[in-house]
Amino acid sequence: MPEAVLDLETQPFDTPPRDQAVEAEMLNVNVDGFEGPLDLLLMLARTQKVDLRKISVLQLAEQYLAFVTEARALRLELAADYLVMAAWLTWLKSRLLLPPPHDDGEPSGDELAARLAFQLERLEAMRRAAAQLMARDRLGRDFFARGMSETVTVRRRTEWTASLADLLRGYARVKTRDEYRPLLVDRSAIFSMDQALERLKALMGAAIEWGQLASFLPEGWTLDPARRRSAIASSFAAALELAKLGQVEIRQEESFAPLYLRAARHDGGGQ
Amino acid sequence: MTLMENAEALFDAPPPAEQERMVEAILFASAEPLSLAQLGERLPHGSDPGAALELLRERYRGRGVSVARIGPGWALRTAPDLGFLMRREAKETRRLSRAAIETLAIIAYHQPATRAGIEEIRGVSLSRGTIDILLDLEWIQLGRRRETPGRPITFVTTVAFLDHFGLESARDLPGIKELRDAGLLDSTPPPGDAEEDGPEDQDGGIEDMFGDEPE
Amino acid sequence: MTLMENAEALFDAPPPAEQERMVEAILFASAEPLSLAQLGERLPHGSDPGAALELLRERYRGRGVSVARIGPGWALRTAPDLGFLMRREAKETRRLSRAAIETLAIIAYHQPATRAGIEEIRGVSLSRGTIDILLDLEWIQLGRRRETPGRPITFVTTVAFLDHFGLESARDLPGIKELRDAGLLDSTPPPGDAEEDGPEDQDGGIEDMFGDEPE
Repeated sequence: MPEAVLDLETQPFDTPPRDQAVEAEMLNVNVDGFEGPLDLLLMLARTQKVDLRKISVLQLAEQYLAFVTEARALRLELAADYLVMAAWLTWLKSRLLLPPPHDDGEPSGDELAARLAFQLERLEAMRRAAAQLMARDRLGRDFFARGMSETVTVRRRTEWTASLADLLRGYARVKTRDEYRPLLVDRSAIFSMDQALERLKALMGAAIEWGQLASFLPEGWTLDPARRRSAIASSFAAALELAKLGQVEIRQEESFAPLYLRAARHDGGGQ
Repeated sequence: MTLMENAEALFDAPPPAEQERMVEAILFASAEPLSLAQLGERLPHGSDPGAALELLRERYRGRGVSVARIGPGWALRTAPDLGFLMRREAKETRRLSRAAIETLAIIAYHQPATRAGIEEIRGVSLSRGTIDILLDLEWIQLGRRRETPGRPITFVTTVAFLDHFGLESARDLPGIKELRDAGLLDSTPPPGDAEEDGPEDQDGGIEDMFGDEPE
Repeated sequence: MTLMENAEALFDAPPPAEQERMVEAILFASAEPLSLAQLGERLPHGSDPGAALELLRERYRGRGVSVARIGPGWALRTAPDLGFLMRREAKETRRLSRAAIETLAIIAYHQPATRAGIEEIRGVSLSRGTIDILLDLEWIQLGRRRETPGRPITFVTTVAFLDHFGLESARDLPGIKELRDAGLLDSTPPPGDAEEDGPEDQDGGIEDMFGDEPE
């Protein structure tokens, strides 16, 4: 980071700018040091040595365009937003130079220039405010809270804490866990044939009425689509197996209709 | 107040000097600032925490430790002019990036501030982690969503922020009045001649921003 | 003592009242009791820590806080007779476990949430202690039973939860996209991932399960 150029904590905005030749050189060297076109514009504006409110936006536009031209001549990579700003300033310049068109409903060149000057002034103001804020006496550096953490240990109580950042990160972690997962067969989403057999056998003892296959799925396996699919597949296979053993009856009205199961009746009532 | 409560108050409330001692001990033992309401809860029934606190503030005036107002609360803090003696207590503070410092200032002066608002002022997009760092320091927290399209979330500063920077309230931010008067906390340039000082009352947003008085 | 040191001492030592303030601030900020020698090291050259401490002890006599001798050192302590006021301060602060934070986050975003729902999202079963801690903290409470088979109980967050996390309402919690934008999520979504928007999940099953969206 080109601290010398950017460190506003040591350079209030009404400080006269350094030698312009030095600054011009810095501009050449430090394209990457600027935090975007607005930052660069603010730097250029300071070279005008006037109150930001009295700045010549036309001159500023020219300074900026000259900078961009020079940077390109030096084959420096300029990020797209610098070029967008250049295009906008070229347009602004033309609007400032040409006589105002008939009322076309768009803001005039002067209004746009005032808007830009305002943005620069506001950014500068915020930087000064930030510097003033950081220069204040600060807790733990200039003034202190009590050093010892407790006075009386009459009744110890554990207080659990968590910050909002912890909470948000916790949620983010849970919701994106899948994104990180390496490509592995996810065993936790597979309901095995053995599990299904065991479960169905246990349930079928009491299943006197017809019940949909889906209603026999275990809790926790019905909502997540992957788990549900696995549970249905293994339960279906298990049902076939049990039917073969004569323990359950399976009914389906037509192709792709829901499957119904019930315990096999040995009085011959099955189909 | 019933007769019963009245009587209780009469018999139970300790004399003012004793209440002052109690407030002193409670503030001394607490790491975080405590509001008058919190002090009241801990004092015996019928006490007047406001009056006790006033006595205590008077007593600590000019001492090595003083009673500081922090947002809605009060806490004991060492006098800033003695900071040089405490160097060995000073914790290594994380050096904040310029982006984080500016973002913090923008949130503090423009709160409640949206991400888009911060980006507009800085003219660059907010990099990953900047907000994260400030949340982690507990200097900012989520505010109300702004009732504009998309209901963007907003950020506001916390009591810990006030405590860290020794501020009584967000109204006491350095230079905030001048910035407001100059229209620099508005989202658009002052109407008409930019050199004219904006009228006092045009900053509805700011009033809104600091709507809640401490206490 | 050389002539040089002597002269320095004459010019530099602050007046006794100032030395007293300094001792007060140093003892207040120190994490452990300090001996006279340690106080002497921290005070400006030529100070008399013994005399300053004596003045301070005198000043704090009978106050809510007093200067106590602890082994070879000195420390500020709340007056023993006020211990009854301090009970709440005798606490130990510990960070919540990751499981508890994740569970709390899921309840906050998906409330009312059932135990099975939480387990499904976290992909692990919920230990009893986790819910107990959150209930104990009064950050969650029991909600309505869900009208599904088994009528499982649900959990919702409380006002104390909002207070602790500085939230206006649970609706103000940022969505996944906002978290990502704020840099709280390090990963970028895999290409074609449709799930971009926050608490609302694309997965119909999840929506069903949790019924009411936080919106």
